[in-house]
Amino acid sequence: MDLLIDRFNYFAYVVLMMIGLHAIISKRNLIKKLIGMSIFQTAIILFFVSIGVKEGSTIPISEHHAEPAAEHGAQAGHHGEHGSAGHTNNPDHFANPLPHVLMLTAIVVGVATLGLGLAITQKIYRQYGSIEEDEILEKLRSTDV
Amino acid sequence: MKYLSLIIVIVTGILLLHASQDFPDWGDAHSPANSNQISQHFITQTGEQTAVPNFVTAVLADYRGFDTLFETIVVFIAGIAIMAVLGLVRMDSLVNAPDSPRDPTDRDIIVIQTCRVITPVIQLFALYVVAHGHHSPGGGFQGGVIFGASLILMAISRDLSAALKRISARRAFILAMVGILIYAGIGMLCIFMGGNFLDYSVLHPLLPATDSVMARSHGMLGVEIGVAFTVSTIMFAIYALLSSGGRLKGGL
Amino acid sequence: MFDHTLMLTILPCFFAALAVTACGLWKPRWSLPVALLSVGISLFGSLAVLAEVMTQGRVQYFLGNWSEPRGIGIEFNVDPISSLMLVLICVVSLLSLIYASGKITEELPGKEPLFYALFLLLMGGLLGICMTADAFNLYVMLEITSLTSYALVAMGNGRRAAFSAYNYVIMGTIGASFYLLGVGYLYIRTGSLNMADIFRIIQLESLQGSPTITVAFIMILIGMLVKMAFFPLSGWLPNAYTHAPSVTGNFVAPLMTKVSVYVMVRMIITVFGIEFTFDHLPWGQTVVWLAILAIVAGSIMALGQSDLKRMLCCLIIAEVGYMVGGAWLANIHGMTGAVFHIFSDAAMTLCLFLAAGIFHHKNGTGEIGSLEGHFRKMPITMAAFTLGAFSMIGVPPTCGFFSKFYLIRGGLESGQYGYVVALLLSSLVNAILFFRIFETAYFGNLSEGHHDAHGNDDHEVEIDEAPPTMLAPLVATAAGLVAIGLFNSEIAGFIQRSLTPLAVGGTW
Amino acid sequence: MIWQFDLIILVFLIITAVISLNVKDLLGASMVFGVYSFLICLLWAEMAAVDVAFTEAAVGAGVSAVFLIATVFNTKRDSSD
Repeated sequence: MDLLIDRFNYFAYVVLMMIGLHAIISKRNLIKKLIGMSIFQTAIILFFVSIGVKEGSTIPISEHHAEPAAEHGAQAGHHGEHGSAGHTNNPDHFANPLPHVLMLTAIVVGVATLGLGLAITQKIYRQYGSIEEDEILEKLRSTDV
Repeated sequence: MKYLSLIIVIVTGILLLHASQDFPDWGDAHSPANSNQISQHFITQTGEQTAVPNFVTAVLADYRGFDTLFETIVVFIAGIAIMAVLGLVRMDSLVNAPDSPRDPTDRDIIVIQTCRVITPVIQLFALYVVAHGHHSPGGGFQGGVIFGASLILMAISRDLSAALKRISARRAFILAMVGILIYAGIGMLCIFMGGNFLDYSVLHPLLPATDSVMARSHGMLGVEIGVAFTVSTIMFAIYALLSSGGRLKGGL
Repeated sequence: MFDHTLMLTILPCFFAALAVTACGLWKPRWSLPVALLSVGISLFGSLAVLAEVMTQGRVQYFLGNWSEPRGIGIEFNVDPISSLMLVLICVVSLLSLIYASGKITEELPGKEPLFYALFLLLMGGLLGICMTADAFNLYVMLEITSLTSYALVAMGNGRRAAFSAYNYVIMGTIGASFYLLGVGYLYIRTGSLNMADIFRIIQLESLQGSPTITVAFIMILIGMLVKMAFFPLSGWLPNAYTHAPSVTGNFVAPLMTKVSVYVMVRMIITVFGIEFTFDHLPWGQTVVWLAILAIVAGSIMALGQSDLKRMLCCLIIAEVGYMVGGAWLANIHGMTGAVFHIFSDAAMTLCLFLAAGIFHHKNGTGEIGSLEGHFRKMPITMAAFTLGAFSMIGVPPTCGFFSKFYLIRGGLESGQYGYVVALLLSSLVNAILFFRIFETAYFGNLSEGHHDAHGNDDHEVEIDEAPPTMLAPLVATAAGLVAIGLFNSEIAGFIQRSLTPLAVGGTW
Repeated sequence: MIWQFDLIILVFLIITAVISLNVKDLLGASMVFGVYSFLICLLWAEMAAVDVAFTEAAVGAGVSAVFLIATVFNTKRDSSD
């Protein structure tokens, strides 16, 4: 039971990923396949983000310093010196930023792939008049004969 | 096919579950990934090395800035790839933006007027997100997507040609290229100033009243603006191409 | 010395892709010169990198100058194998670009700038894969190459191009996602993304027995096997490469699968180390047997094809089996042979695809039966095609012979006689396949009415060669086949400089 | 992180994933996919990944769903599975 509470995020990601993978392989509708592909990718993102979680930590942004944003430019040199002399953040208080950065990239890559997949789907629809895999294969076979 | 896929899925699932027994607990601050010196370095040293309070922005745009450059290029690739795939419009004829405004009576006036009011607010918020990415969640991607979404909203609430009249597909691609050029250009500038590619710290002689730490911060702002240009315009271009089946006419 | 040679190699592609897109909006005619210029610069850069690696052993570059602590930024690290890959990619790009310049207006009218832009981006992505020393950066580069190659395949106007491309998208995404998942598994246990750093942490904390690392290895391996079209996962390849526009096929076919093999080799030697791969994993033998299966299956599928390009695609599947099997023989000769075969296979695939493209261009069909009398009609093209075929069969002094020599030596050394037999068998099948084509092309009668446009005369066949822009790359590739063969010991010695016990973390 | 919250969202996530893959109306599937993205965005926010949540809200729940709907509009609305 302890194991379950500690790890359920990792179990859930496996479940989601398998739902996505199953949809990619077994669905016949091309758009459904792409939705499955997106779910598959978000499952991996869920895995990565879960890695970076720390119990009792906060968002990976350090507390704002006293000066507002607008003064940064003017106090540039000043800030640089003081930043280094200031306090150091305790790593345990902030979530691990690295997985977040990686996943921003992965999300953008995912939407790019989805967009391209949808464009190809539209082209297929223009050529075959269908977005069902079995109907398309049927049409391909009939043109071969 | 269904059974084959079930078998594949179950085997893979068991394999992955098997490994997850070996994982550190969820939320463990001392797991190898969280206690590694690299991620600790990002938390403890970012303020000192780059003067950016948002670690994610600092890592995204500076430490791993090269990834982000290519992420931007991926977005750009998606744009030109979709144009190449749907391919009903020649590239050099994009300038003749087709003008066939839809009959205004089939659009609800309340929807149009509401969208007209909130679009500038969304766009202003997008600019804020881009500019304030150093201090709060956000940055070039998020702001860019929001800006693109405002254009998409315009296209949905009125029609595609109304949005294309404001920013044609040709102009969208030009701005996308400008965005990447800003990003990669800042990187090249770093080489010319004697540093490595994307080493913003050497830019400080060019920027007034900065040292090498603040130069990094400003360099990041520059590349975020480049990212925002590319992402916002390409998102809109992709929508315009997908919704009109590549014809850039009609649409949703 | 100028220390940005790596940037000189990779950046021109991306800047030129932007410039070419801009040309598309204003002056489409300029897009070809710009593309050629940038590929030329990249080639120059890659040769400079090669020279530097020859003297110094490796070239490192820290993006953004983040070098300490290791792995904080993105690192480029080029060792002998990757420097050879860079040169290979640039040369293949240059040759297929020259070939494409003559054919593209016919195949993709109105889309030339888009094609060149995607071409350059794909080339840049491939260069990035070979340079990077960061596991996640490799994923980003992989996605760049995937997205561009999907688009390049789907661009074609053929009826099947789009549907093949769709399957390519699905399989490619699964492959890349499995790779990403594997990187995640490595990250959760080691906390690092830098390849050398991951290796160091695995050794330091002796994580070799950890199931997470094993699953990470399996996931990365499966991802790469999907990408390289290893036999049971290879369904997408023949369709995608056959129905793609030929200008695309000539570039994608020689490089994409080979770069995936390179990534697998890189993962084995740099990230996991050979000690982990071959000693801690009990199923190394299984992979060799799967490779044997792939070789046999690829050869059998090739026997059943009547379309030349499709047959070559099936042979690619068999060749992938050679390389994977060779890498898993667990000795230095097998690994050298596998890496050497990356280069020779890229060269011979390019040669054969270029020739097949020329035949298709002249005859309007890819059927093998349409090649009748081509030895008289196109002597130069057929000579180059013969050289490529000889290399595929393994006739000295072409490079195919030497890579097989190393692979067989490795196979004998590790007692994998099944693999050796499969190699010889597949050479035999290749011989049968190509001699069938030679027979048609040499003895077949041209005047049987197949080509009334070209061969009206019964006795005197006019020589009807392809235009020089298509012929020159073909001849250059054929010469390259012999050149790689003649310099085989130098190249193999250079490859082995990356396979020293220090570099691969263990003794062979 | 709040694990109770996390658990509830995960259960909903799995439910919406299954629904969006099994609805026969593709427009409905796209909408449910938007819901899925929004839930996963909540999950990121709960796990302190605010930047990822922001991106997911804009990209996943916003733009991807619109792309899907645009494609459904240009192709067919009903699906065999």
